[in-house]
Parts: sequence; structure tokens; C-alpha cells
Amino acid sequence: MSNRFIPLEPMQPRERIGVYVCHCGSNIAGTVDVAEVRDWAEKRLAHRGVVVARDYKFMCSSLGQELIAKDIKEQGLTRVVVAACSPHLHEQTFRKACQMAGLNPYLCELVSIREQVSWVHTDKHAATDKAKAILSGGVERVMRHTPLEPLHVPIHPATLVVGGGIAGIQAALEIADAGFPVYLVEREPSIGGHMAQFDKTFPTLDCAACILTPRMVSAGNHPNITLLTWSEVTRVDGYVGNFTVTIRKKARYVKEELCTGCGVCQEKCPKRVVDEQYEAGLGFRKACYIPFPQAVPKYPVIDTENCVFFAKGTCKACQKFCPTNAIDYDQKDEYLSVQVGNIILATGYDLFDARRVSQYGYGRLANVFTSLEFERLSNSAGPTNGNIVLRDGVTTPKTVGIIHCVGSRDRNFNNYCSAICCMQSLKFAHLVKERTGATVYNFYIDIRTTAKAYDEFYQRVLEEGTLFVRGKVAEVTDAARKPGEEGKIIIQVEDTLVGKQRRIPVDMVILANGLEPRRDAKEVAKIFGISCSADGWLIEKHPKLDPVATMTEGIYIAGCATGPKDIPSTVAQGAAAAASVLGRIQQGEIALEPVRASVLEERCSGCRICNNLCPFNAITFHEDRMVTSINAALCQGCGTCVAACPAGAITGTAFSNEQIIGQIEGLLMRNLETAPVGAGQA
Amino acid sequence: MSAYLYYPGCSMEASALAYHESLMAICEPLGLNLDEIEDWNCCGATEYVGVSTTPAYALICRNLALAKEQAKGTDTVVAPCSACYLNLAKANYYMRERPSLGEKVNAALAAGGLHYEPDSLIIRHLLDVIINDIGLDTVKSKVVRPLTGLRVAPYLGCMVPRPDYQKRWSDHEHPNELDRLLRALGAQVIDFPLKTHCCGGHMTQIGPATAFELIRRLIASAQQHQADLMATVCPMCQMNIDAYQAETNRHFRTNYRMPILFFTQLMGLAFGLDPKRLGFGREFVNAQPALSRIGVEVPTNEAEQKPPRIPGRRDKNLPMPRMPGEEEN
Amino acid sequence: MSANEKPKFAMYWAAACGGCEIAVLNIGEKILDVDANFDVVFWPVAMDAKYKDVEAMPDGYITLTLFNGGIRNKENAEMARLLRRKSKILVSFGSCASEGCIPGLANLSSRQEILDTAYGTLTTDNPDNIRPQYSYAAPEGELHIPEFLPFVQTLDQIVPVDYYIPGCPPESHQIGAVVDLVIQALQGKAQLPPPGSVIGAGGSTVCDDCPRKRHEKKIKEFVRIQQIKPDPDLCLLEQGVPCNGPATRNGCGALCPQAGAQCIGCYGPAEGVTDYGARLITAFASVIDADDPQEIERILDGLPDPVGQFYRFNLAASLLRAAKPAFTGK
Amino acid sequence: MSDTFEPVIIGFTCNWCSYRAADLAGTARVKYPPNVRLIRLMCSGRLDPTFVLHALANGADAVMITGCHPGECHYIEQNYKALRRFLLLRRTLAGMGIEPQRVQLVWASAAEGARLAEEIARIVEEVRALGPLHWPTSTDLYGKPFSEEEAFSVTKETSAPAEVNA
Repeated sequence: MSNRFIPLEPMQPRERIGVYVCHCGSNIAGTVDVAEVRDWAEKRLAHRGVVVARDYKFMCSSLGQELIAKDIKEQGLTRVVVAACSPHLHEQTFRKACQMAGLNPYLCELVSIREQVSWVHTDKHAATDKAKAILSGGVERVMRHTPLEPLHVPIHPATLVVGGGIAGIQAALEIADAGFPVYLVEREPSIGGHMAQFDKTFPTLDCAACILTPRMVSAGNHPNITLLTWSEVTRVDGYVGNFTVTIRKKARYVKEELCTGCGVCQEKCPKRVVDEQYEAGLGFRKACYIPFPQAVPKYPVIDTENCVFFAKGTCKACQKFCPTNAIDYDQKDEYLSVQVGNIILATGYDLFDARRVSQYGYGRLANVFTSLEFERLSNSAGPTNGNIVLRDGVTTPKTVGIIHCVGSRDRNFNNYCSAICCMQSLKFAHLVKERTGATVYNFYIDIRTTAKAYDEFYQRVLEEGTLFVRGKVAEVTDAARKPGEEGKIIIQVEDTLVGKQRRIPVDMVILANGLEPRRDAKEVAKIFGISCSADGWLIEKHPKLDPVATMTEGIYIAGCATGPKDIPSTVAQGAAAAASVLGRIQQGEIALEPVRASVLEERCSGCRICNNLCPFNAITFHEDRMVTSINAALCQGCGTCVAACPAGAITGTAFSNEQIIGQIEGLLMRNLETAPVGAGQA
Repeated sequence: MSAYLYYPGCSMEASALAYHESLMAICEPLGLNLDEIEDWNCCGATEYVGVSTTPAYALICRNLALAKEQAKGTDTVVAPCSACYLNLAKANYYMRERPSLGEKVNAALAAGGLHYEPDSLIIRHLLDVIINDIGLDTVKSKVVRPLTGLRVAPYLGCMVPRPDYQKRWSDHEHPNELDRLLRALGAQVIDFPLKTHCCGGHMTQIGPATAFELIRRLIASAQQHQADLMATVCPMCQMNIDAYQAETNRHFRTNYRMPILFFTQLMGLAFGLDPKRLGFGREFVNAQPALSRIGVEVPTNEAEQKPPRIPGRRDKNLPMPRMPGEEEN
Repeated sequence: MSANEKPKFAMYWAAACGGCEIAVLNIGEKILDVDANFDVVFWPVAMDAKYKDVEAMPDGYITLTLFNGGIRNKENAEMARLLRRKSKILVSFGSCASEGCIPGLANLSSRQEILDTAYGTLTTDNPDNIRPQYSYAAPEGELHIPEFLPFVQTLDQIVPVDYYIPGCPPESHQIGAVVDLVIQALQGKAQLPPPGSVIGAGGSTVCDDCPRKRHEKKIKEFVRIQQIKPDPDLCLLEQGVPCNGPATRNGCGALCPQAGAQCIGCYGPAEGVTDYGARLITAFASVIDADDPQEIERILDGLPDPVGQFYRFNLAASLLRAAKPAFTGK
Repeated sequence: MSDTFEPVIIGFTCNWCSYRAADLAGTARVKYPPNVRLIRLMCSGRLDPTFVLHALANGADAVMITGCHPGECHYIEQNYKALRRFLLLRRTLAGMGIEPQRVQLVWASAAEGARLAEEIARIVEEVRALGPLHWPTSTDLYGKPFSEEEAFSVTKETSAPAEVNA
């Protein structure tokens, strides 16, 4: 019944349409015959409602905009089509111009004849024809537009910050200092993140703990910050301005209100286990532990997997010795529900697993270390008190090789540059040199020292006598070939500056393994309704112009969650995300683009095809009425459900079926066929 | 019984008779049913592809075409020889990747009334089939005489794990399949750093000095790790290390005595089969001294056998990172 | 009201199986209401009538014409035009007239293929390979048979239609309700819906009437109903059976799903839908539980005949209306 | 105009990746043939197969569907839905005798202006080689009915009368 015989549409068009063709200087007019397009629209589209068509040098100029406004007022235009540049550039400009003249801004359509025509085609005739077709599509589309109003949503003043690394701490402090409440959620027992594990920070070589600890303490004490460590966000409902967040507060088996953080429990705990987290597997901790001395908060956690009591039912040493009776073996996970208006994700990164580059021998060869292991090794609070030694714990290396780009800039693993490893490797070279006097080799592809004072540091390390070999290391092996290699680790590399294969025996190898997205980044993105790139980094709304916002309103991202970053950039992003959130809170409410889907309930039969299509959880099924509905504030306007509904019961504003089908027919010039008899084909 | 099309390759009939005999012996306990391709021909070894591409691929693909015709209930071709495996897999891959080559090859095959559709067969190495289809649990269940105390260097050679056209191996640089299999037999497997390094291939014929150096590195490294013997999956590797060991010794004035056996021979021993059925006695470097460790039931003093890599645990030792698959031990 | 002042009724049978006519008879005693309220002037199945009698009627003479069957040959087309002229209310009755229905599936083949199948296959007893000829010079004069058109069209592709009654065939209770409505409207007791409306059917889809339990859908495999033992209470689509119910207009009372068979779509698209098959393509594809192209293709292998699945009743009325061979003759 | 057949292709783009790729092609002045006319949707997930059918039935020689690369959808996963619909639509169109080259799916990120241009050039060439689709235009919103005579005339051009009078 679709190809129903429909009598000719009434010859009187419903709308009064104004068409404006921009020259863009010579950008458009150089390739498209603008005057011809204008004349054509005026004559050939008159029966479709075009009452005025003009061309102008720069439509986006204030004079150009006034031209439109004047016609709206004087000619009573009900629709406006501007043929100029991409809507991503000037859609807002022309919408505002219409609004100023009293026309609903969504009754204006901008079609691109610059990016899509004049800049990409050379044949003037063909380009002019294509411009006509595009304009015709715009005319057909705009006459099917409906007036829309932006959605206004109030903003709850509280903010959730996920991740207690330096990015999260910075963001939380900025917002809290401005006087608004913050929930800072961290899944480890203490905030601090990776930075708390480092020894020195490049290029200034300040001690990481010295600059980080005061911030951690401020975050811990701040009256506006609710610190939720050993906690994870399990669910996010709602939408910008009005999120309901469910947080699982994992059982510590320690009553925080009683614990003084004296550390006796840790001291008395008989079970010693390898600390895979804070000590990067290079040191030990107890089953009842405070991850590191400066931890915030200071409360310990009992690791039930290793605790003797949880395994065998006896021991209870911690309970016996606790002076305040704070140990509680019966504690259960708690679920909290908090209301927030905005969310900042600062979930950080994982280190590339160096075992994957098996030819570098990590895990097989004792004296191959990862960068994080070396950070702990050189840290005076680390397992060796800052002595740089081999894995036997005593021998100081005489020769050290540092291999750059492990897992980064490598088609077998990650194509991207991990950004921090060059500077980190230079820092390692300096520390090894300073503390052991060993010969240090750096094996690099390129040295990238692009930020403030970075290259100066590189020069300094060069002057200190570190040796640089440009080439990708082929293999790290203990298979000696020559005298002098026995008992050493041999680095096989092509020195591309000399053009020779070299074998360099060393005592210790440090792998500058790259940064990777969190293993669970995809699940996290799903919980918060944002997107990940194929490799797992969270995607920003715009990589340059909107780097801390996401496609989901009210959700911001900062730090290494979006890609590898050094500490200065990470802190800057934390602050930037906080600034964006503060702006939102100050406004009190937010206007959302009215591109939304909605369900015509009388046509919905409750088939539930659409129910699991929405990653933003905007679709709800009502069992009682057996119909589906869409929450307009959660809807992001992608239109997937509109396209999916088998009954045609879901409609989408701004991109309705009628608009798109109209545009198709316009582009195919089908609209000319109802032209008055005698008018030839274009 | 798992049934497979079987492409033995020329070595199995000559230099690697021990491989052939031991494989035939372990088929029954493993439930492995190998259906030999009728009228198969040489795969061209490593050289022919370098000499003339199209005829070389046509030569290889004739076997695949025959195999496809013969295929009943399986589309998997098993090759025990690394070079054969690589050639068959490579030909299958490039026939698909380069349609013009595929056309030429099929034009040549058509002269013999044959045709091969790329990717209609899966090409797998014997080791892959044993590990992934038969499984280590089955292998373990057949072990009656564990190789306990025997220190074995697992040597794959360069042709099996790379370039891995069908993504079958755990790792291209340090695959662990052979290690896991030998461990399942009860052997003590050394972490052999050169497990995928080259044995010299046909350089023994072209530039012996080069080959000797490559052979020496392998043997020296195995010796350094105090291996009793090396186990391999490749007839070429076995021949180079075994047959050219004496010449290598002469060349470098060394005195290595490193036996190298096919992994199937060790499997047969562990399964308690009669060593006579497993092709022993064909090797140049006597394996008896090494094998007497398990043949005679005297527990060896393992304490003395600690590899140099793991020095005695002193208090100051820092822990090693955990490796995936270690718990299998 | 005397008999010749009664409103006039006609029913015509074009390219269709005859089921629609049976469905009208199947309305039971209501058929007497038709007779009581209408004067039947043309109904070839029920009474003798000649086309020239219809031609002789003044334009607009017939109050209500139920036209069933698609437009397969020139005779169908001429009768459609004739009855349009002579009728006040022309109803596209049943799936064939409205959507082409099963005869519309011939639009997948060229005329040549259709004639070859009809006259030239093994099962046809036609030793001299005789084919229909549109004109033949007989001793009595030139004889004609109506030309066989290249493809089946729906009634509304030929002439404007006032109402549509969907279904293959329309459910008798729905026909009864329509008859009641028209009678009441003629008596001034009710109002007819705006022209172009679908009557004798619901405004939603079959799922609305289907009692089966429904959940969020994730399809890992499409099966044919005989391959599984379907759960009698659970949505068939969720069990992998390609049920067209979600896209098919309701009105039948979800007879097939209630009887344990999937909906095959005879009531056509829901209100406002342009292309029935497209709705099913997008709906089925949306809930396939795979993101890997190979895996998706594997699941789609479970739908061996997509055109038949999605356009069984609707091909002639779909956007494409016919497959390429029907247009090109090749 | 030269005698070579110039196909008309309707291209569907998503607001976030492929439309921006087209913008980038413009900004970078990458040249491609003028045969493609683009429609902007918010997401490839908005692509209703009806649009494709409508375009083909109304004079388009081919349709190009574009979206963000799998895994990079700005609406997280909606381009997978576009992929599934495309694969099923392609099978259906094959049943209608429409060559697969006439409806193609192209992934293009916002950074791949040059790639999009290359793909457009490739598709235009492939469609040019196929020739016009010439789907007899059906009744459209402007109401010209497709009469049976017209339908008949379509076949008359290509099939000899002998076929029916054999």
C-alpha cells in the first residue's frame, strides 16, 4: 500500500522558502556558477515554495545575515535554506540569524556547497549541477522541518570524580575549592594513582611523593570532598544534571570510624604476599595492609584471598592487637546511591604487559625490568630503599640497557606513541648514572622531548655520558656467543646510524613499556554511556576543541583515560574538566539540542525490538501497558531506534523519515517533475 | 579417532626415518588417524620458491588439490616437517592473496585435471594438532614412563611459528607449545632462548662456516643450560644439529655431545613403547648416555641440575614476574 | 426504501486466488445484511453480469465496490479503471489488490520465465510447445486475449483507491465490521474514515494481539520452526523463528503465533510505513547478537530467502516493486 | 557533457565521522568525482533501509553508506547495527537482482578525508562500469502513477515480441 496513488499536491506550496547562495569570496563562486544556481532555484523550485533566492559574497557576514532577517520580516519567509559551507562551521550562525528575525531557528537548513562541491570538484558545469541538486535536497528537507525548542535541564550541584590519580585529585580539589560537593571514587585502598609509585618526576626531578602527598592530604581532608576509596561505580542512571550513581564500597574489614591508622595490624599480620599493585610485583606487603606509608585514607584493608583467617578460620592476629577494636571480619560490601549533576572520569591507564614482547625476555630473564619496576627500585621508599640492584637484591649493575618504545609505535602491538617513555627513559638513565655510575645505553627509535624544558633535560643526559643507539632492539637474550657475553644479558640491535648489527652485553635491561587503556575501559565506558576508540581509549567530544567533554552530556574525561599523557598535561586536563563542570553548575541549567526520538504509543505494540538498542539507557519498557517509551533527556538523538522500529512507531525530530526521504527526492531532482508543463529538464 | 589428511614429505622417508617410525608408533595411543595423501610429491623444500615462483607453487598445490579430492570428513592437512608445513600454508595463503598467482597455479594444475580452491583446506603442523586437538590431558593420560629428570631443550626451529598464516601459535618469538608438551611427558624443560633461531638450513651445503656457527650457538646454549638433549619438530633441524655436530666440533675445536631427538620419539618413550619401534639408533650423536637417566630407574640428583638462571633463593631476592601458563607445571 | 433505490454493491475478482470471495461468503448471516441494504449490480462470482452492463452504468452509479486481486493483465487494468469510474467508494480488498500478495512474487521473474514455467516445464503436458498469442486470426475474425503485463501491480498503482482492507484473506469478522460501518454510514449513523485509510484492521502490529511473553531480544541464530521445539509461551522471534509479527498490521488477532506458527505478514505494513520489507530487515538485523561481519553473515545464513521472508505479500507494493528481471525481461 | 555515463549516487554520512571526513576532504582540497550527493544523518545507526530502497527506486544508480569505524562510533556501538542492517539489506537486494556494487558500506573516520575521496572515486568507477540502474521510477510523493503501458514499454525495448508469440 506504499505506492498508493496520491493525487498531485496542491499547486499552492505550504511554505514560503528563502534560498541564499553564498559566494564565500571566490571559494564557492570560483567553481560554482552561483548566479545560475540562484536563478535556477528561483525558477525551477518556485512551485515547491521558493519565493526568494539571492546570492551574496559572504552570507556569514553580518550584512549577509541581515539580508536573511530582512526577507523573513518583509517576505514572510517560513523556511530558510543557505547554500554555503559545512553546517559544522556555520549552522549556529544562520540559526541565530533566523531566531533574531523571529523565525524558529530549526526552520533553517544549511547545505554545504563548499566542502562538498567547490573545494573538491574542478569541472564548473558538473559542480554547478551538483550544487543545484544539493540545494534542491535542502529545499525538500527544510519544508518538512518542524519548529523545535531546546530542552532545558536543571543541574545538580554535586560532582562525581572517578579515579583518584593526580587528574582526579586535581579535578576534585578545583571543584571543592569553588564550594561545591564532590564524591571522589577510587577502586584501590588509597588515592594517589600511578604517580604515587614514582620516584622522581621529569624533567625537574622533584620527588613525586613530595609534590603529590600534600594534594592527597588536601583531598582527604577537604570538607567538600567525600572520599570513597576501595569503591567502584557499578551503575549510572539518569542524565546530565541529574545522574543517580550506584557505588559499591568494598568491605575493608576495618571499621573506618574506629581505626586510627596506627598500623599495628599490618605489623602483626603473619602473611607476606607479593605486592602486585603498589610495588609493581617487586616487593611484598602483608595480607592486612596499608598500601604505602603516605596513603590517604590511612585505613588498612584485609586482602581476603591471602588472609589466613579467611582461608583457615584461625589467626585473627590483627584483631587481637588492634588497640581500638576496629577489625570487623563480618563487614560486607555496601552499596551507596548518590545524586550528582556531572561526572568526571579520570580512570588512568594500565602499563603495557612487557611479557607480550617475548623476544625481550621479560619474565624469563631475571634482570629484565619494566619501567614501573624500576620506579620502585629507584624509589627510596621502595623494596630496595632506592638501591639500584639486580634481581638478586645485592649486585649493582655495571652496564644498563634501556629499551624505548616497548609495545608502542609497533604494528604488532600499539601503533601510537606512549608519549612519556622517552622522558622517563632519560630520567632512568640519569638516575642509574647518578646512583651507580654504570654505563647506560638507550635504545631508541626517535627521541621525543617536546614539552617545556624536556629537550634541555635530554641534552643534560647526553652530556652525562649516556650512550644512545638508534635502532629497534631485535632480541634480548642470555644465549652467549662470544667470550665476554657469558653471564650477561645480550641486546641484539641494528644500530641504524652506523648501519651495523650490534650485540651489547649488559647486566640490567629496563623496558620502557608503553601505556595502554585500562583493561576494563570498555565496560567502564558502557556504564557511563560514553565511547571508546577501537584500542580502548575514551573518546573526547572533539580531540582539539573539546578535549575533556564527551559525546554524552554531563560526562567529562581527564588524564590518561583518553590517551597517554605526562603529569603536566594530566593535571591541566583535571583542572579543565573541573572548569567545564563549574561552568555548568554556575549556569544552573543546560539547554540540549532537540534532536530526540519519541514513541507514538498508540502504534507501539511492545514487540521490544528496540529495547536493547540504546547504549544510553534511554529506552524503557512498561510491562503494565506493554509499550516502550524514550526518556528525552537521556536520548542522544542517534536515531538507531527510529530506524529499527518495525512498526514505524518511533519518530525522530530534526532527522525524521519525511525530512530524509524529502531530501533524497530533492537530491535526485524528483521534485522538478511537478513543474509546470513546458519547463524542460535541468 | 581424529582423522586428518597426512602429507609426510620426503624427509620422512629418508633422513628423518626416526621421525616417521616414532610418529607411526604413537598414532595408536593418541587416537590419531592419518590418511596419507595418495601420490603426493615433494614440496620443493626451501629453495624452489626462491628460484621460480609459479612452478614452485604449482608443485606445492598439486598436493593440496590431491588432498582436497581425497578429503573425507576432514579439511585439515597435517604435515610433520616444518618446511613442508610452511610451504603448504604459504601456498594456500598466497593463492588467496594474489588471485593472479592462484589463476596461474590452477591453470598448471588443470593440465593434470586438478584444481585447488584457496582456503578450502586448513594446513596444520603435527605439534599443533597434538597440543590443540588431542590435548595435553590425553597425552598425560598415556604417559607410563615419565621422562622425569631428563633435561630437554625444546627446539622448534624458525619455520614453524612464523609467519603463522593461520594464527595458530601462542607466540612467534617464544612459543610455548613444545615446552608444554615435553612437560606433560614429565621432562624438565629448560628455558631455551634460541628455540626459534635458525639451524643453518641448507647453508651446510652452500656456506658451511655460516651453518656451523649457527649450529654451534644452538648447541652451546643448550649445553649452557645443562640440557641432556634437544627435542625438535623439524627434520632439517635434527639433521643439521645431529649429522653436522662432528664437523662443527672439528671446525671450532670443540667437543660437544648434544643428542637431538624428535619429540615424537620422546613421546613414544614416555608412553612406554618399545624403543626399537621409535627409530632409535639412527642418530649420529649417541642419545644413550642421556636416556640412561630414564631407562635405568635411578632418580637423578636434581639439586645439582639447577640451571644457572635461578640462583639459590636468598632473602634479598626480588620476586620474578609471574608468567602465563606457568601453573601448568 | 424500494429495491432500486438501495445503494449499489459490486465485487470484482482480478489476479487473485478467490480466497477473498470465500472470505466474504464466510461472514455468515451478515451476508443477508448486504443483500438487505444493497442492490448487488455486479459480482461475477455470485451472479451473471457482462462488462458492457457495467460500461452502460452512469459514472458513480455503484456505491461500494470491493475490488480483490492485483493487476496482472490488461483486462485487470481496464476493469480497475472502469470500476473506478463507476464507483463512489472503491475498496482495495485483500492483500492482492492492496499489495500484490503471492501473485506479486512473480515480479521476481521476467515474463518469459513465467511463461516458460507455465508452458514449458516437464510437468506441463504441452508437446507442441504452444504458447498464448494475444491475437489470432480465426475464420470468424480476429480473436484477442488480454495482454500479460510485465509485472503485477497493485490496484492503487493504477487508480486512486478510497479504502484498503488488508489480509490474505481479510478476516471475516473484520469484513462484517466494515459492512456494518458502511451501512451505518449510509444511514447517517456513523462517519466513514478519511479516504485513503485502511479499514477492517488495527492501528498497531500483530505483537499487540499476541499473548506470547516478550523480553529484550538477542538473536544468535535464525531457525525454521520445524527445527526447534518452540516454547509455546515465549515470543517466537526470541527463539530465532523469523516471525514477521512486529512489522505486520494487526487485525487478524495474531492467529498464527497463537497457533504456534510465525506470522508471515499477510496484513501488510503498519500505519504510515513506506516499505514493509525494510522494516523487517532493519528490525531483525538490529537484534542480531553479533558485531563481527563473519558471525553476522553466519547468522544471516539462517534466512535463506530474504526476499521471500520480507516481501511474501508485499513485493508489488514495495518501493522496488519488482526484481530486475521483471523490468528488463532478462 | 561527454558520452560517458555519469552515475548519480546518494551517500549517507554520519554527523561525527564520515560527514566530517567529507568536510576534511574539502578543507584539504582533495578532488573526487562529483557523482555523489551526500545526506547527513546523526549516526549510521539512523540509516533506515527504506532510505536506500527509496533512493534506488527514484533514480539513484547506487547508494553509499558510511559511518565511523567499528568500535569508534560516537554513539558507542550503533554503527554495528548499521553493519548488520547493511549485510541483510545486501542479501535482500541480491534477491532483487541489484548488483552488490550498487550499495556499498564504507567506514571513514573524521581524519580520513582522503580515504573517503578514494572510496568515492572507486565506487563511482565501479558503478560506471555497471551502467545505469534505471529503476523505473514508481509513484512518488508528487503523484505521477506508473501506468501499465509504461511498464510494458520498458520490456518492449529489451525483449522481442517473438517471445510471447513463439
